[in-house]
Amino acid sequence: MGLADAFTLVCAVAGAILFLAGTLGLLRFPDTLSRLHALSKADSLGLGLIVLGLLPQQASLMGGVKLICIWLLAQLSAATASQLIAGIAARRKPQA
Amino acid sequence: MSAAGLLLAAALLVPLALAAGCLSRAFQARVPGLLWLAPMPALLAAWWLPAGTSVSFPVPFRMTLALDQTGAILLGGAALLWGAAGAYAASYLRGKPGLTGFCVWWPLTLAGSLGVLIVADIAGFYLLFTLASLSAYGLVAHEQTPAAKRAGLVYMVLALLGEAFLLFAFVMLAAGQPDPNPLIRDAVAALPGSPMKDGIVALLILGFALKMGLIPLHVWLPLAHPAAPMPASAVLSGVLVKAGVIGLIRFLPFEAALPAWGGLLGTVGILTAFGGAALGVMQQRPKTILAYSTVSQMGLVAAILGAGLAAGDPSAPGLAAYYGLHHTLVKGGLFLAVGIALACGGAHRRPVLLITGLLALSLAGLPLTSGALAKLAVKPMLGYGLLSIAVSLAAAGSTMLMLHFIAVIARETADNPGASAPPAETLPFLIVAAASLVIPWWLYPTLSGDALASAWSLASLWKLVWPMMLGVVIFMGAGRFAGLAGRVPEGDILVLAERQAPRLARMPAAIERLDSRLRLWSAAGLVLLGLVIWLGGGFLLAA
Amino acid sequence: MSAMALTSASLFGLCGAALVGIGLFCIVSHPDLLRRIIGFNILGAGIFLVFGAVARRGAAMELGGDPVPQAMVITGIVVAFAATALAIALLRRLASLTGSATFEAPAAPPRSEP
Amino acid sequence: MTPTYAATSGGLLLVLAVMLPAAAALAMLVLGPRHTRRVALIALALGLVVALATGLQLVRSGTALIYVIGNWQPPLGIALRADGLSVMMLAVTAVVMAATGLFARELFGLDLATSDGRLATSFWILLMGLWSGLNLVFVSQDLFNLYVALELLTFAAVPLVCLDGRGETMAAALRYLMFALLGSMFYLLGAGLLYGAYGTLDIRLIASAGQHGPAMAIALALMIPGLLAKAALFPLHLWLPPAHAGAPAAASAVLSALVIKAPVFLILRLVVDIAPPGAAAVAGQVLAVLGAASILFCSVMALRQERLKLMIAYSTVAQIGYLFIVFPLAGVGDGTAPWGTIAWTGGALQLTSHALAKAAMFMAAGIVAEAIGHDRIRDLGGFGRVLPLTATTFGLAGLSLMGIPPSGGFIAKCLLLTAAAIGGHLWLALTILAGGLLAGGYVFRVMDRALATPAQPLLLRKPIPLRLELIPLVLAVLAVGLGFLPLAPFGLLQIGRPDIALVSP
Amino acid sequence: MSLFWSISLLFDIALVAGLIALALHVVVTRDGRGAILAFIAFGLLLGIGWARLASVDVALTEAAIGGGLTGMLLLRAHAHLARHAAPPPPVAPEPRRWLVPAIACGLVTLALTAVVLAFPQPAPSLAHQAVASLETTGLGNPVTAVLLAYRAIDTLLEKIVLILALVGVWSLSRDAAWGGASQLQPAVVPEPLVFLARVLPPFGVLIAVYEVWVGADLPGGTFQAGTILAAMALLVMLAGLRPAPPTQARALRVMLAGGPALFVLVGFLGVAVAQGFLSYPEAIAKPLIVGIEAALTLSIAGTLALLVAGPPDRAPEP
Repeated sequence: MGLADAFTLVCAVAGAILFLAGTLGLLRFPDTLSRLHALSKADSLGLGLIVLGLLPQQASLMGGVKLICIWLLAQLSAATASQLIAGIAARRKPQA
Repeated sequence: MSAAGLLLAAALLVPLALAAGCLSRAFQARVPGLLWLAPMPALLAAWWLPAGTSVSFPVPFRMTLALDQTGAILLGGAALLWGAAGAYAASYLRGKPGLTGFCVWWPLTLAGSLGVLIVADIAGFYLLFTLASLSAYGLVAHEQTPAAKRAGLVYMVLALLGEAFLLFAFVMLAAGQPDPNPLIRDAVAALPGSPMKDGIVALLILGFALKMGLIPLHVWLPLAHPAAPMPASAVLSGVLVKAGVIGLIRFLPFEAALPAWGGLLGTVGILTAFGGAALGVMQQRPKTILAYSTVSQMGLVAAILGAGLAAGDPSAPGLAAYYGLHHTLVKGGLFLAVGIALACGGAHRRPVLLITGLLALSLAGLPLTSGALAKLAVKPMLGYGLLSIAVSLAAAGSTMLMLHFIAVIARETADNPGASAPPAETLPFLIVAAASLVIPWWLYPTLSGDALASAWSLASLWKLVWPMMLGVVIFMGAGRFAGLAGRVPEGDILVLAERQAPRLARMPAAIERLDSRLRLWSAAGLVLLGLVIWLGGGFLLAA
Repeated sequence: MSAMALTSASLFGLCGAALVGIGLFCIVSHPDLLRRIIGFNILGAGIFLVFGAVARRGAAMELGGDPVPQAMVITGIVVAFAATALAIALLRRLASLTGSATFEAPAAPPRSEP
Repeated sequence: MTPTYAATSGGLLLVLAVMLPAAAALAMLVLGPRHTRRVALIALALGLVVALATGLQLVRSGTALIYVIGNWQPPLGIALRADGLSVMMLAVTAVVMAATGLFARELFGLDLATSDGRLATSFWILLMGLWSGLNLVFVSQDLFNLYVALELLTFAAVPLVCLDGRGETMAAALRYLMFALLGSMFYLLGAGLLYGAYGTLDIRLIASAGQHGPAMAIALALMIPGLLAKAALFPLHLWLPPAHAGAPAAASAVLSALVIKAPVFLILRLVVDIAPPGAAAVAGQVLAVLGAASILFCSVMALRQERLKLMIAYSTVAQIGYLFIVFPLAGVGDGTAPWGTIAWTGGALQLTSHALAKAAMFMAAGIVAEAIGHDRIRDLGGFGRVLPLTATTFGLAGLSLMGIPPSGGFIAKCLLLTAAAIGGHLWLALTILAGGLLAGGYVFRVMDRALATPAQPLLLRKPIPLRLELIPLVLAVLAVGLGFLPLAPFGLLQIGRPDIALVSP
Repeated sequence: MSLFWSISLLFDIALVAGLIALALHVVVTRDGRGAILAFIAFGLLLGIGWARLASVDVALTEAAIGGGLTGMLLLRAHAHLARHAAPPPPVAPEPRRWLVPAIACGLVTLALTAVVLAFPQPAPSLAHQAVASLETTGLGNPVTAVLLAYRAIDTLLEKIVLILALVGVWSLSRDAAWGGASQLQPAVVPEPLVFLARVLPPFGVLIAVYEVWVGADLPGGTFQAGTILAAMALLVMLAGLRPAPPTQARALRVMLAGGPALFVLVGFLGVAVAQGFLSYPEAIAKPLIVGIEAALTLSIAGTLALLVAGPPDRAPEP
């Protein structure tokens, strides 16, 4: 197991733990906004860590670029989705 | 195709062409005037063509027509009655509603009823028999009254039932033959050796008995025949029931004796002869009485055929046909007579009633009439046993019934205003009446084998007269018919059956309920799963 | 590797069998039409997994699976989507027209004519 | 290794039969509503020519026509194959399609405002899709390809049902779609199991396999009921009556005459060509029981209907039953060749004559509904007076359904009855007879109304052109004309049957 | 190796358990919206399952169509039904109602289980033949070879199925709206969605082109690319950046029919210059196939997007 592999392992495990924490937050937190907060924060970071960890494993430069693209796209969609959900939650609240 | 063959084919095709002509609006108006012409080729064929003339239609029309003596006798009588009734109808129905429909059904029924007398192959027979049965519905239900509708419904149900019996019988009959559509003759020759013999004969008798109106399958007849307009009643009662007679003649193996089946047919025939007369006496309408008389007379024909079948007597068909000819002309004449009599009054009434009475008593066997000849001709074949006596007693019943008929018709026409039937109606009636008196004399020697003179002999006269006298005595003695009249509704046991109808109607309702339940989504889904499991289990077990 | 492929194929095959059962149950017995349509998709997924198991078992020639059933599954997924789309379009139209999302109407009443 | 299929000359005709309508549908989509009808009529004419040429080619060569698509031999590729039965189906389809096309042209022509509109344009495109699917069902040799064909049928048939856009037809269409999909799913699952067991979906290759395991049993047990659901055999007929009764007349004609025949055809191929003898015998028995139940039950239901089109729809379910009692009558599964028997010919004739007669009947009912404004049987008294040709059509088609001579239906029932009598299947014989009686009942009900004299004469809402009435009449006359075929097994139906399986795979 | 073995087996088992649990949840939950969300999760999970079955092509298709587009369809339908249809009367969960179907479905599952476990050993496979014939097609991805060469007629006719489905959906419109466009854009478009719809589509188009291009040799291809394009188109229309096109537009119809039409044309070209219908001349097989794929991708994208959009509900502009 080389240095690169060790780096991958550490990053991936850390990413997985963040995912787990995010999921726990989703299940346990009381209201929509805080759930969303836990989920998006943990997921963005978790995915980032995993992608980071996988980078040394890529044989070609192209593969690395693809991985980073994936992370960026996930960031984009996660941000939008969070915005949308938060918007709906905010609109509902005053009426409730 | 020879000229003779063409004429035979024309007997079938001309009426069909006439029916087709009704599709053209321009031609429609002329059809009623041509109705009398439709049976003329058949009449000519019966008159001129020698027995044994046959013609096969070209492929793909698989049909063979053949004329034999039996067929010719019935064909001649039937064609004559059709022609006369056609002429009568043209006058009788002029200006009444539904004439066009009548002009379609009339030639179709005509083609079917004449065709069955000359067709020689099984499929062709079934085709023409069906044509006659189904088209006759149009005549029965023509008047669209509730009674006519009910009669039409009952007629249709039983006719289709009869078709089903016959189809099954024919299919089994043809199953053993090399040709898928054998000649009737060949198939019947092989019948006694068939493993399905009893089933076939039973189905044949059931199917044809329905058409002839043998008790207890007669229920449609007293409803249907009176419901039709007068000329249609004449041919329904005079000709159409003969489709059953010719069926029995053609399909039962008279060369080989079938004692059990012959005995059964004979017994049913005798019972029908008595039953028809007994039930008829309790009726009040002239046409219904005549219908019951037809039932009774067909019973006699069945008795003749039954005796022939039991003894293996090949002469039975000819004699039955001779009796049938007599009945065709007389019964047809009587129905026309009812129409004429109802239209006549005053001075015109008496001669009509006279001829009517003569015809009526001819049915009972009045000496010197066709009835007498017919009864004399069949006597030798019936022997001198129980059957012979029974037939003679049936003649007593006929006498009684006919006297009742004469009394009723006289009563019904008593108050008619002084008028006369139009000559276009009277003339056909007179022709039929005359033919009924003349033609049997002409045929008697060939069929009975006796000289004409024998029919004059004292012994013969006595044979005829004693049952008639008995009939007269019963009629006079039991003057209490007035009390009985109307006791039995038209269609007797059918009425009892109809009372059970609500109970029967519950089943379709139950089926409907089941259907609506099965058509629920969840039920259908479950059934589908069940089918998968059923088939899967079956396949695994079979593997 | 091949033994592993077999085990995993069987596992997903069994999963497919289970999904078929679940999907069928949903289709047959769920009262809600939309849910039945989802049931169809679950049933389809189960069937496709059976195909997938068959494909995986046929792994050979350095291929992860037999390409023929895989291609069939792709075709099947697209057809299933089209079916879902048509069913949903019908359901939406039905709801707009009649105000209810069920087809268990009693026998169709006679047409009302002007 | 010898190839499984050797392409024969004229095989390309089979491709044309499938692709021509599909290409026409694409062309309609591109060219737009204004040209739809013209494209459809050209395609119908060409399709008729292709069907005719296929028939001629088959008769001339005396062997089945084969085409290997893209020259990729099965099991990897797909072969098309048409034997006598397939070619007969192609021909019947082409005839009914052509008649439907002409009928629809006249019917839509009655109302100029809608003749290029939603209903007409969708109808033409869907009709072409239907035709493509039908032809593919009759010629394909690959079970997955057949699945695609079945889906083509479903997707074309379902929207046809609800073209008039009423709520109740939407419900009927949705019900049809969902049940047909359920059937497709079962079929697809069975196909998957067969692929898992045999590594191919080619009918001939599967038939030639020596050994059959449980996969075959379960696959057949899934596929046959799945197809039955699409064929709407009792008791799986929940969707048919409302769907066929609710569709526009031209669509009902095709749906009832042809579309439900496709799954029946496939069941026939599964049972006769693929199933091992033991399973085939079991399937034959089960199918015959269901067929007989269908005849009796749904004929009674037809008798009870108050609307003409519903009555005809129930009659369809009943008539389909006759096709399923063929299995034991033809001796399927007892080791003999069923296609030489009279029952096989009877079944084929029943298929054909019912297709023609039922199409004619639905078209006639459509004319009645169009002209009078409703189709309540009770209130149709005297329609024979105002629409004599339509009443004649109904009567002639009815003759064939009842099995009254001379008609194709009569010959079919006569042959089936003969087979039942010879084989000693008394209960089937009685079913056939009872079915004929009940059919007589429901046809009679309508004819009685047609001939009745109503108190108030019926008035036509709009004039019906003669050409519109003539089209169903021609179909009905054809159905009756089939009655002049010889009463013997057809040679045509046997072409290409014996070599359905390879002698040495 | 055995550790890897058992870890991957454990992962598979967990995946399968998750799938079954989600499916059960879809069936039993009372909450209609929850069922749909669970189904979307199910679709994504299933995509992973397909990847585990070494069918990356299928995995991509399933995730995109099974989870994504179907989910969108279902959610829109749910919202529509909530507005327009009375909720169905609640049915009491009596055992009688569900026990018999459950037993029947269980039996079917049982039979399938038996068959799956009893499949013959060694498994029959067409992998050899598929690979052996790859050369003639010039392709590298056997799945694409099956879809566009060996069983090309399936693919072609399946396109016709899609088009029929689309015509069927269109035929459900009101007569007045026939030929018009469907209304996808909600009354209020949230700002973030508009942002996403502006940013994402270029990436989507790029990925789609890439998919078609590599699909010849690597996993991916016309279906996956078409689905991505469809998703982009829907996003743009939902965000209101571009209205949905009227269905009578000639350009749209040419795009929809173009792919299959080209397919048919090339097919018949094969009769003239190659070995029959849908056979490609060996020299130019690959360019032909990629060309067909490109045209098909556009058709599929249009068809899928319009299927999700549903029947037109605005009258066409004259």
